[in-house]
Amino acid sequence: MSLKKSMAIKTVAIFSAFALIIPTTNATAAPKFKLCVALGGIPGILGALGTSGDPIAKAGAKARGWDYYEVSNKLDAPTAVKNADLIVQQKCSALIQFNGRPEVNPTIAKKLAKAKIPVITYDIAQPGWYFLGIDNLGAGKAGGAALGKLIKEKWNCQPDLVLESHGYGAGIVDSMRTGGMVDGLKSVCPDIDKSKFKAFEGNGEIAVSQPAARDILAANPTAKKIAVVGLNDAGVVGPLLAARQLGSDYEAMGWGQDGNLIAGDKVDPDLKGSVLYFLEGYSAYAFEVLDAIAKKQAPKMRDGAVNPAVLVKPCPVSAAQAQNIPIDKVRIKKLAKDPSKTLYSIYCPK
Amino acid sequence: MATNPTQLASHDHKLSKFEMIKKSLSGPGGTIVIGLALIIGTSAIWVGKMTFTSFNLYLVLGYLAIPLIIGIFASFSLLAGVVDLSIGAMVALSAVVFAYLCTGNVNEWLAAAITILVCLGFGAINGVAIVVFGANPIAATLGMLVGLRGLARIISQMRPGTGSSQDAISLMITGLNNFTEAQISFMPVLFIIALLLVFVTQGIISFTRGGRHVRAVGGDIVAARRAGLATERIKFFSLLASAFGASIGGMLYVGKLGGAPVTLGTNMEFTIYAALMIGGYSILRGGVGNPMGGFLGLLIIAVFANLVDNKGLDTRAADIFVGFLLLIIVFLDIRRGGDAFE
Amino acid sequence: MGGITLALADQSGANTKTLSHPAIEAKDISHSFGAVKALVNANISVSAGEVKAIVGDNGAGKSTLLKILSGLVIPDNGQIFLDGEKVSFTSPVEALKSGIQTVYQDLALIDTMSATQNVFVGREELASNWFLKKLGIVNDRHMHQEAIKALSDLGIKIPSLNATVRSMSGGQRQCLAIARAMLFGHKVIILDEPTAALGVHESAQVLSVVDQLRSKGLAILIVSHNMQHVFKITDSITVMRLGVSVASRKTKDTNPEEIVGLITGAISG
Amino acid sequence: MSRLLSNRFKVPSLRKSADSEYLATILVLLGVWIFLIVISVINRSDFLSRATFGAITFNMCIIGVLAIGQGFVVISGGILDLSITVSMLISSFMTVVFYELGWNTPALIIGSILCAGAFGLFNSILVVWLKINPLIVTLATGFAGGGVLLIVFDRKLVDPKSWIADFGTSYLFRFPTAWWPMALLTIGAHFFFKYSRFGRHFLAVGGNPLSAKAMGISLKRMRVSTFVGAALIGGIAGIIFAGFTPEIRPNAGTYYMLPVIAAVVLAGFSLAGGRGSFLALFVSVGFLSTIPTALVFFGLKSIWETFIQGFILIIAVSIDAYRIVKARGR
Repeated sequence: MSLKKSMAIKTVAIFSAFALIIPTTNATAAPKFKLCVALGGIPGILGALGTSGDPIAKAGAKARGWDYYEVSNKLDAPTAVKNADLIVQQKCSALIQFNGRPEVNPTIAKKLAKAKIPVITYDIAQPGWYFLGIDNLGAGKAGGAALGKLIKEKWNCQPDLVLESHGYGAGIVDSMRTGGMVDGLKSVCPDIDKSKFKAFEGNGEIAVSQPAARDILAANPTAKKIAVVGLNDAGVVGPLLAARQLGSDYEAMGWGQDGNLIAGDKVDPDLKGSVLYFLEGYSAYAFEVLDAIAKKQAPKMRDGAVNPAVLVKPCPVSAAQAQNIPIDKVRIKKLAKDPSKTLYSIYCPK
Repeated sequence: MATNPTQLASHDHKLSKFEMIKKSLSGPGGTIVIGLALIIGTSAIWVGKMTFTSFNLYLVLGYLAIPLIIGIFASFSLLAGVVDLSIGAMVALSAVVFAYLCTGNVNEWLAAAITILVCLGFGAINGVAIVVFGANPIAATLGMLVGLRGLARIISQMRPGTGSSQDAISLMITGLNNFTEAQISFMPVLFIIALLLVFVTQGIISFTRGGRHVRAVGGDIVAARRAGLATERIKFFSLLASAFGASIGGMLYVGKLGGAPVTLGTNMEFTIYAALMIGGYSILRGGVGNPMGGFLGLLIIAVFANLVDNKGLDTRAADIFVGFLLLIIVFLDIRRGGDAFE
Repeated sequence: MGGITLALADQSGANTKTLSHPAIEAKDISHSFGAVKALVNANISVSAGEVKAIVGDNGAGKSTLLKILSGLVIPDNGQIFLDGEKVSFTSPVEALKSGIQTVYQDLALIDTMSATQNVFVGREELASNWFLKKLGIVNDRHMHQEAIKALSDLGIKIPSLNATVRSMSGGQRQCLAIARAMLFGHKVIILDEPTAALGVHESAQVLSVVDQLRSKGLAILIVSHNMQHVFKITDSITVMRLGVSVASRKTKDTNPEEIVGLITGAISG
Repeated sequence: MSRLLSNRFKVPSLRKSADSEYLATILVLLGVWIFLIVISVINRSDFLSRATFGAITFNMCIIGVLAIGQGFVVISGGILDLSITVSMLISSFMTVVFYELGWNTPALIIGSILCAGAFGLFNSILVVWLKINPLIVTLATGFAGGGVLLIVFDRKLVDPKSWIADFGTSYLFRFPTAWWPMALLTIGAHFFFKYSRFGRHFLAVGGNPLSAKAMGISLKRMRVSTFVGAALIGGIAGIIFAGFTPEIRPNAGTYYMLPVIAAVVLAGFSLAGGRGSFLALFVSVGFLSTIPTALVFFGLKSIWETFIQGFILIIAVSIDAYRIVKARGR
């Protein structure tokens, strides 16, 4: 009894301690520009989309003498919404936002609009936020067309199966990228039968897309020429591996998105190419908008993927071309040394 | 021959104030309070004034409220000795069902009622498996976790409209959102409600017949049965309580987030139970722990996460903190004579 | 369930009222588990104010008889009388309600709860205020006093009634469990191996509590292997062998050698 | 090492009933599995193809090995190892690290598995010397371990030209090469627990630690062996995982934890310890691995997989518990 009672007393004491100190509100001097980043929280990806901090944004902010603050959305909706409040509390001057749970973006937008914090959103458009990223649909179509060319060359536009490795959690981005790839493929090979397309949940992860693809291949045992499209490289590599696992009589070709697994020397042999966005270097582009905001000459709101504030140029690369592009960690080091450039300008093969 | 009754009783009331404080500080509550003081102190020095602004309080407490509500209801099942691992998935199911109904133009109150009934129904399935058939609670509710995650996804993708399959339903219910964001002075309304719930639950556990019976069942089910308690019914109701808490939590999340992601509550069963264990509950045996302690357990994690957030430190530090704090608290409990493993 | 005071008052009158009948009597009880005959026409009776022991080898049917009396097992044949009235139990709760309380050697108390809470578990007394009563609020203070009174009545010393019972010694726990049985106006208390796990000092403590119970006019049935304790405390002894109650003796008219002989079958009853 | 058991542990009647109990579980699971296959074949005759066989056997590989590790913990009374996927990932990451360092194959395999074992040792130290319940220990180290892995490794890429990648796609005796570790471990575990003295000690400790201690078995030694052993088996799964997954991410473990526990529970392992059959576990893994493939043949989306698996699990544990209660009541 006494234990509980004194615990209650302690709790009350803590809160009254809080309450006593509350009146001491912040009286700030001339505010410094503060750049804030809400990381996406996707493991294994560098930059604002990943978990391990955004070195480019940090370096850029440092070079400009700005304050810098970052949190991670952890791919979790409640965390992403809480982070919006943190950003408000931090009195950020501008926010770079990547949120893998786009369904809560309207709520986040409401909070940030109230605090008048301009937002640059990566890849996922939200009304009122500067859109910075790839034209997902365009990138999808470009990748699909490139794969279509290969299919035309090798299989005379007659694949047995086209696997669409979706990541439904990404919402509209998935529809545009994966759907765009299908459109692009059809633009080259218009006569592929509708029944040949098999959509499934790959979650953008090898650990999910690989077993799922194996099961689909099993259910279509006569299909041996397999084309794979998907939300990202990992979602495409999984099914390619699945085909190799099921036997040497399979012929598989895939074309990825996001370039996460195409650079460097450890590339899946059946991944024929990918569309690089250099997403780890997005923040280099962001400074175009950020500098304007800092000078209080905020650019006109351009918040759609069709009407973007900064369009990241897609860089479709074949596997052969990608061999000369180093992996993301190396790229990021180089860019951090010279943030005036973009990765596209440094690495995209001409 | 007969001992003087007052002499016997005197033992209980002779504790001086100092001893009382010392005694209470030696429990898990004491460790947590000291820990809280350390973290808040660190934050005061390191983060500065921001630690104590009303906005920061809102940040800590406002986002603590929903897990606290879920946790308090789930604590009934811990207390009765049946761990319910399905709460996180139940939160997702509740959110998705509620959002699905609301987007289907069902009145919001009706939708809420249906959602609660659906969740209670699945809670009852847990109950039947565990109480009627005698299934292991960990195994049965794990099955429920897997099943409900799947069901939430199926329902979410059943929703017509967008054409393509979706893993989330976007839905802003203004009234509910305002309610979840409301504040009285510096205190979030939702947190005040959750705190009231803590006190009420504490009262139920400590001072009512029903609460005593739940503790008795968790403490030793055979002895409770021999004392004539309806042990099976009590276990069943504790599972319904945790399902009910999860269903309320899920709907509040829809209001707070303006959407119902099917991934909602992923790993929540582990984070909430870790917090409750830090606060003195046990997932291995019932009958121990109290809501105040559970609240402190959740609070210390929230306060630490807030420090990490405000300093913009690596957010993974919070996970590592939870892991180690759990070990430390349990170890200290064992040192004080708690349940050692073998 | 009535209040405690009422129940205690009942007890004081019990002595005079029920002298004509044994407090509990089991007649011709037979029970088999499949092909195994556990009990064959077993008989036993205990009067109010009497302490009776059931002794016998392992497998003699003691524990089955015990389970039948406490409602855990429904016998194939036979009758049970309480104060001369025929009763039949389909569950332990019914036996409990009729006034038979069994104290098992372990699993009698809930470790995580205090002594007072343990004494009153399942029969918590509610607050007198009608509103608090409706809420199911318990009257801890009164229960605490009742527990102190009952314990001191039986000469049981427990350092703190508010501490959880897990820190208590085996003897204290056993005494507490017996006190609980007494406190609720039970006519018959069955003790299953009350001293089996206890040391010398603690056993003496338990036996003295049993003595107190006898003086309060309760009927007590003890199952024990410990001849020394049996002879120290009981008034009469029933010997069981191979499911049959072979003999009953007044304790003062017999000796351990005879009882052991009866148990092993060296002496026929 | 696996010397035949001395007489003192033989309890003939008990052993017989235990064996028949496992046999019933195995037969029931086998029956359900065959039923699933039969209705799938009736539904679509081309279910029985080489590709289906490949899909199911590949589905089994990682879950199967992890389930053996988990089953090892459960049967030895360690309740559950909630950090077994961390063991797996440590080994996967180290496999890549050692490969990049140019280690030869045996050294790489042993090194990776030992690194996972070291993590198991850490778990067991917390269990044995701090006397913290293993469920809490592994919950905590699972939490913290995931965070640490993310900080230390972030992600690693496996060279597709390496033998590790070949291992993940190749076949041996008509089965996937990666399938054999599970098969061999199943047989090994079965004989280990059935015939070896050390295995019997695990069973004894799992069934009743106090009486095992009274028999002179060192609980500490057994607990350390349990968690190190489980982590070593997790380490084996890690090498397979590296063979399957060219990009190793620390969050990948989340996809395996629940199916693995589900397989162990479905196989009739008692979470109280001391009871379980590794042959049943093999069948259980096979059955659970067939469900997703069969679903696709029925034209159901893969999202139905978890839903169905979950409710099969609830029904299975209910029936199993009911059966035991009934058997005891008789």
